[in-house]
Amino acid sequence: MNKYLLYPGCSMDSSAKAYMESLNSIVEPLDLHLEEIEDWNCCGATEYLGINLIPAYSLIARNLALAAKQTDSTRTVVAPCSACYLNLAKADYYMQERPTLGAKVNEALAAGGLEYKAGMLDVRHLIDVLVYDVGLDAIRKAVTHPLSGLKVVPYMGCMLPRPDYQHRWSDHEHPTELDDLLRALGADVIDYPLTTSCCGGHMTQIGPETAFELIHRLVSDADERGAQMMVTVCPMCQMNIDAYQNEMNHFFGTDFHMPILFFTQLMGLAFGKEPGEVGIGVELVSSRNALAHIGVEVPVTQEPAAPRKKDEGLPMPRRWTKHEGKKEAVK
Amino acid sequence: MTDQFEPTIIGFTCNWCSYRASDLAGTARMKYAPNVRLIRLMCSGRLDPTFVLRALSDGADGVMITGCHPGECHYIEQNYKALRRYLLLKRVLAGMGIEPERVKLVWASAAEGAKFAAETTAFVEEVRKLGPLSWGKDESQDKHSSFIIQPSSEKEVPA
Amino acid sequence: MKPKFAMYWAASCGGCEIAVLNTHEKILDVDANFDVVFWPVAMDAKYHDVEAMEDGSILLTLFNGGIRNDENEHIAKLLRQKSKILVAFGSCACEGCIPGLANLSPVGDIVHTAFNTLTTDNPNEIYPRTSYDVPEGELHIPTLSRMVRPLEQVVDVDYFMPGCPPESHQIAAVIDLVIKVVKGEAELPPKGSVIGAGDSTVCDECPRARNVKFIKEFKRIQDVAPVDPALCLLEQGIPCNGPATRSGCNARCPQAGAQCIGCYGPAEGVMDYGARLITAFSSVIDANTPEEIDHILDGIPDPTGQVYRFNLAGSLLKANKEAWKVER
Amino acid sequence: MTERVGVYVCHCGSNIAGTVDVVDVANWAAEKLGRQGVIIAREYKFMCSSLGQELIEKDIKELGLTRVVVAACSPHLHEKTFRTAAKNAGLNPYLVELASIREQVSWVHSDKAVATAKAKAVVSGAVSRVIENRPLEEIKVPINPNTLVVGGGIAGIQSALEIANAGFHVYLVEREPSIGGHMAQFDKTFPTLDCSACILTPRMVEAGTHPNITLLTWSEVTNVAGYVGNFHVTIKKKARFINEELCTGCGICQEKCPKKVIDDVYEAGLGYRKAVYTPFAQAVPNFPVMDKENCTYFIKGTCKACEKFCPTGAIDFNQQDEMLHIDVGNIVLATGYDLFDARRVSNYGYGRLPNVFTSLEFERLSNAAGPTAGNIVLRDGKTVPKNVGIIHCVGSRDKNFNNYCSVICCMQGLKFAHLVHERTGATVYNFYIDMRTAYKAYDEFYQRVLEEGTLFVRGKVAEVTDAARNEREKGRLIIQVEDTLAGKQRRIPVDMVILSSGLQPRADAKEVGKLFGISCSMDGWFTEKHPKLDPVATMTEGIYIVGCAQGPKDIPSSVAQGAAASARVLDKILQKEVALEPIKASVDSALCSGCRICNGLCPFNAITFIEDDKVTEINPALCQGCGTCVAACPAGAISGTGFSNEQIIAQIDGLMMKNLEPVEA
Repeated sequence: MNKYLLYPGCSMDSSAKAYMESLNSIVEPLDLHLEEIEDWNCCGATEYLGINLIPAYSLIARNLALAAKQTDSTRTVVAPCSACYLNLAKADYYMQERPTLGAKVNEALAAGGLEYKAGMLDVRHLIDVLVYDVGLDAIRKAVTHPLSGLKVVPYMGCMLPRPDYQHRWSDHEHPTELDDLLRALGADVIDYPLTTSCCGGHMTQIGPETAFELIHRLVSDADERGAQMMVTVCPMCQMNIDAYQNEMNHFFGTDFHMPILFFTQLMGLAFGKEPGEVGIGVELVSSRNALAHIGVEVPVTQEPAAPRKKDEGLPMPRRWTKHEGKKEAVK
Repeated sequence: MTDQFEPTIIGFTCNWCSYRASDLAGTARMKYAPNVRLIRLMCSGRLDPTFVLRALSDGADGVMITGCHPGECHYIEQNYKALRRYLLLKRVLAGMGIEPERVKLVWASAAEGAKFAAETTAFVEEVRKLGPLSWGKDESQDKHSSFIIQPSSEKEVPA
Repeated sequence: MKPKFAMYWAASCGGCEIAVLNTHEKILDVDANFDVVFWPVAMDAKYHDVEAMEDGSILLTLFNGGIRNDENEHIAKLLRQKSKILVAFGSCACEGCIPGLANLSPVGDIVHTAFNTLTTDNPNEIYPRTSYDVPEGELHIPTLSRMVRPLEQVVDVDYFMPGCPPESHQIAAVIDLVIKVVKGEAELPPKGSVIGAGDSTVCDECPRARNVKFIKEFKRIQDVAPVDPALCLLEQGIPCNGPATRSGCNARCPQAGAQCIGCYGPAEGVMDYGARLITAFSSVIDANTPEEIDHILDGIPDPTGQVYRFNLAGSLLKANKEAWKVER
Repeated sequence: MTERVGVYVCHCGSNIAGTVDVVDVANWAAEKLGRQGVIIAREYKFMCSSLGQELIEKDIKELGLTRVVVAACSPHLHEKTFRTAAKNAGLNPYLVELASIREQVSWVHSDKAVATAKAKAVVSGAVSRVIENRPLEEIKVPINPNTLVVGGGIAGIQSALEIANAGFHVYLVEREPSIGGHMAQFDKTFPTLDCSACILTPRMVEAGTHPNITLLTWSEVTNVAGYVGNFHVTIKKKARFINEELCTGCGICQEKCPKKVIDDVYEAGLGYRKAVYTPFAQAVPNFPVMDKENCTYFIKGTCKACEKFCPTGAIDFNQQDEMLHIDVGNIVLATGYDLFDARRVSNYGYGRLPNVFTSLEFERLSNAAGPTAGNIVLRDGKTVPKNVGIIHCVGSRDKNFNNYCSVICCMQGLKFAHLVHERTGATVYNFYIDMRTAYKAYDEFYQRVLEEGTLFVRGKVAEVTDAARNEREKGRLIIQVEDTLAGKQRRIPVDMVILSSGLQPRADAKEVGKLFGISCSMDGWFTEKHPKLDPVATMTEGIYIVGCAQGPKDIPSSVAQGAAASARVLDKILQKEVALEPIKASVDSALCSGCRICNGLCPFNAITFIEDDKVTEINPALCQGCGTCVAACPAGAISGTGFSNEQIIAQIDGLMMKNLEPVEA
């Protein structure tokens, strides 16, 4: 039986709600049993480790300690979020490799009556479990509505395959797990050289121009290769490319409409779920046109906020042009 | 100097790697702790657990076993056999109340004079921390000794 | 006049005496050829009777049991003095045997365990004293020594006869030999020899088929189902002490389907029995990484007991480090 | 019998005497070790000098010494010296023991009192040990004059020819259909740009026709037994399905064969061959080989086109693999290398991006006899590249792959740069970490390529991608690199990328090593006996390693090493017999119980079980003296000369100064 402890992470509840919904939709067809770690807390995301090591590791390790306590027949913790996965794996690895760190973290955990012996748990990402435990054969068997005709680029993101403490991935620079999985769903997978390139991460907050540049590279190359959508495994990648695509378009004077979905959403569709069941429709760059290629009709669940009535509105600002964008950037 | 405890350690070296490493440490005049006295074997695979037991019963405070790195044995794979023996020997010694840290296996190639010197000094310090192995006086050499138990309670044996 | 014969048990279980009786009618040869002067199990005799004997007046003494207390030691020395031929008879006298496993603990702990554990009804924590005054005078009970010692560690021994107990057919053969020597028909082996046993190990006499061995897992015999009746037990992952244990028993245990536990002690010329078993078991492990090797070794739950079950007191280290220390 | 031991403490000038009170050590030994049998202890300025040696020789003769301990330097330095001295004085050389009080004492400690005390312990250990030493004699075995050379690349060919020319017989075994090796695939050789085939072919022909060489191609060694001077080798001669007696090598069968197969070996996957084929025109021998896996007849049961057209009736579909048994005295391994699989460096895109080529592919591409007749074109087979990037150190000097330098790649990259430049006029970029052009005329070649206008960028390439960021990059391969000299990141668009892939050990090197009883280093290359002073011999007597089997090297070095091994082999053959160190294990069959625990321990196959007697035996000629079985025997039935239990136990006791205590009654 495929039984795991689930560490959902904060985003699954908010920005990546679609990820969670779609994940819930595929557990049953794949006979996957995910038991949520009780009373889990934030992993500190990408920032905290850069600020103060011991509290940051303690924050992460608390989840591992809880998981270890809760573990019964399973030793595997599954994280669907790449940042969560990396943080959990990192803590597990460094607590073992640096005994002093391990001791200090455990000192902190002891304050809450917890303890974590590094190495006790296997920390794995959702796609790792799906590809290597559940297996592509089982996934293929569960497919009722193959995605043939849907041209996708698989986008793994940069956090998942590197650093690869436990040698889980086929290749650090160009992992093919997502390609293989999407192929198993019947999609037309386009080789995407930027599959592990950075989406900008939190640069969207602190240096948006850098982030726009990175998002532009990803989106334009996907578009260049004829992709109808991007598919990712990471909530942050999804958010950056989805939510900032419009701003990026403004910045570069481009007009990309490259939807990006979670791989679980496509799995749900392939398993015959309705778009609404797998969180489709909440993305900002609509996947409706792309999904129309495979005959999936995305109902208009949520009308976009009614625009101001044109006739009585204020004059529109001028469109941002590339030329101006550059000028702006120079300032 | 000081009154600190100076352990006596017997070291077993492989003729091809660690003994040459010790030669190299010598040629390079690297200074290290003088507590280890070396015995040259042709291979760490020659190490009979008896040698370790003998050294300990002779009063050595620790035993260092050195061999070629895994995969680099001059006899192809015999150092793996030394490793297997070493791991079981340590378990047996633990049952005899001997701290597992007193017997150490170190891999050192012929080129690793510096490693040999550093590992030797480090091991001496580890053993120094553990203190003397201090076997009691051997009764077999004092055939008239007899040990008396002091009754821990003055309560009398009931008649 | 018939030559004199004595037999004594020190720290032992009495199995050796039974083994002697198990020689059946051969025991009559002992009676026919010897004058039994001292054998506490079989006949009444007092220590002072022995003390009164002339030095060297006993031709043959079979001494079984290790030296656990001052009484054992006293009689060992006494019999040495009075005997021409002193034989360390059985595993206890040769190498400490099961009583020797007490050397894994300091003697104080042993007394404490005996008199003050849950299974002992001793609410007042009463401990024995070694001497006690009664109206009739002072009573003594023997004093425990720091550790169990084989006979050889206390007195000079002429011959060693291993086994727990020695096999009856081997005892019979030794009795025959001594009778022949008495009659001038045979020569004694050189002093210090092991008698009543072979020079090689149990495998020499074991009929089980054997191959080159590579083991991925050690298992206790009860966990192996079914045990192949014709194949080497070690090859089946059962830690059998046969490869390192002196031959002479006709591989009795392996023939009966159980692993050898090593009662005949080390083979000829071996300095430390445990070392031979350590190397025997580790040589068949089929793994190269410390983790995997350790995992395999986990299959031997009590390594010290496994390799020193009979031999601890006679081993190079003789006892646990703590047991060596003089009690405070 | 009590031994009469002499102890000689060397000052080694001030090397020892500066830190160790040598006089004190000698006096102490004479006084305290007297009971051990020390009857004389002397100190002397330089024991290894002829005067020092004479001192020992004189004492052996006049005082009747039966054992000698020299407290001086490491036995690796002067053991032989003092053993020879003892031998000259009539004492068995193995009754001499060295106590290393220089490398292990005076040079590594500074406190004089501590050093002197340790020196005493070391001497005490050596004295105890030497008493347990036993006289030993070297073992002599006759040498079979025949030699086996495994691998028919340039190193193996050279080695075979040298021995054959000296008048001794050689079996040259090659697993491919033809000899020639990697060198036969190259177009030009650096730095002289000689045509590879032009210089190699005559050697191949010579090897193929030499009366002293038995050439066994399409063959593999499957078993090796025996020892130096007396190896028994089994060779599998794979079925060619061609009768070599009848075949004239006319090539009609290849012409008529309807089955085209991608040639992964000779053409590095860039070209095609037939199911029946000779790998290349100059192949030696020139008989074709039938590729059973791809032959239509073997797959479908019909075709036999080759048989129909063969003018001499040489096609034989019923041929079987043949097992040959030969006896040889020495073996030379010239098994070569594999090219590093560039697909492992996924960020360079090989296997994904069509116009990324490996070095071996490029060799074929630039070869006049190659699939494009020497035209350097892109994978489409027609477009001539305008910009070419050559990436050095692919898979080498990289913690993720191989740590070592593959030696040839810099020069290879320069050669490629020259060829591209010469044939296409394209702009060529070389991306390198360090330019390594050691050896004769190599750096001059680098200068020449520089002058030709090839561009050099010093920096490790991060990735090769087709993800364009601007119009200039569209449709091209972009090399992303940190230019460490310019101090900036660069993106250089090119049409073709050539990966100067490193060399790595053969995939089956470990198994081959096991077969011949030699070891591999951590990187997987065969381990030489001594990295500096004996780079052609191995730890197994009579087995030599040459060419890239020992480590990456260029053609001149491979040829030199091939010849060097031959000199060693000839030396052995001419000695007619070989002396083996008498450090050997032996079984006391009376004590052996036949438990077979030692049977799996010997990597040299020296241990055999005699089923009839149920005892184990050790073949002294095969035994290398490691002592693992001695330590392993649970019955204590195996003993080892030179390092016996008695010697080592005595040395432990001596080092622990137990020998000073009163002897127990």
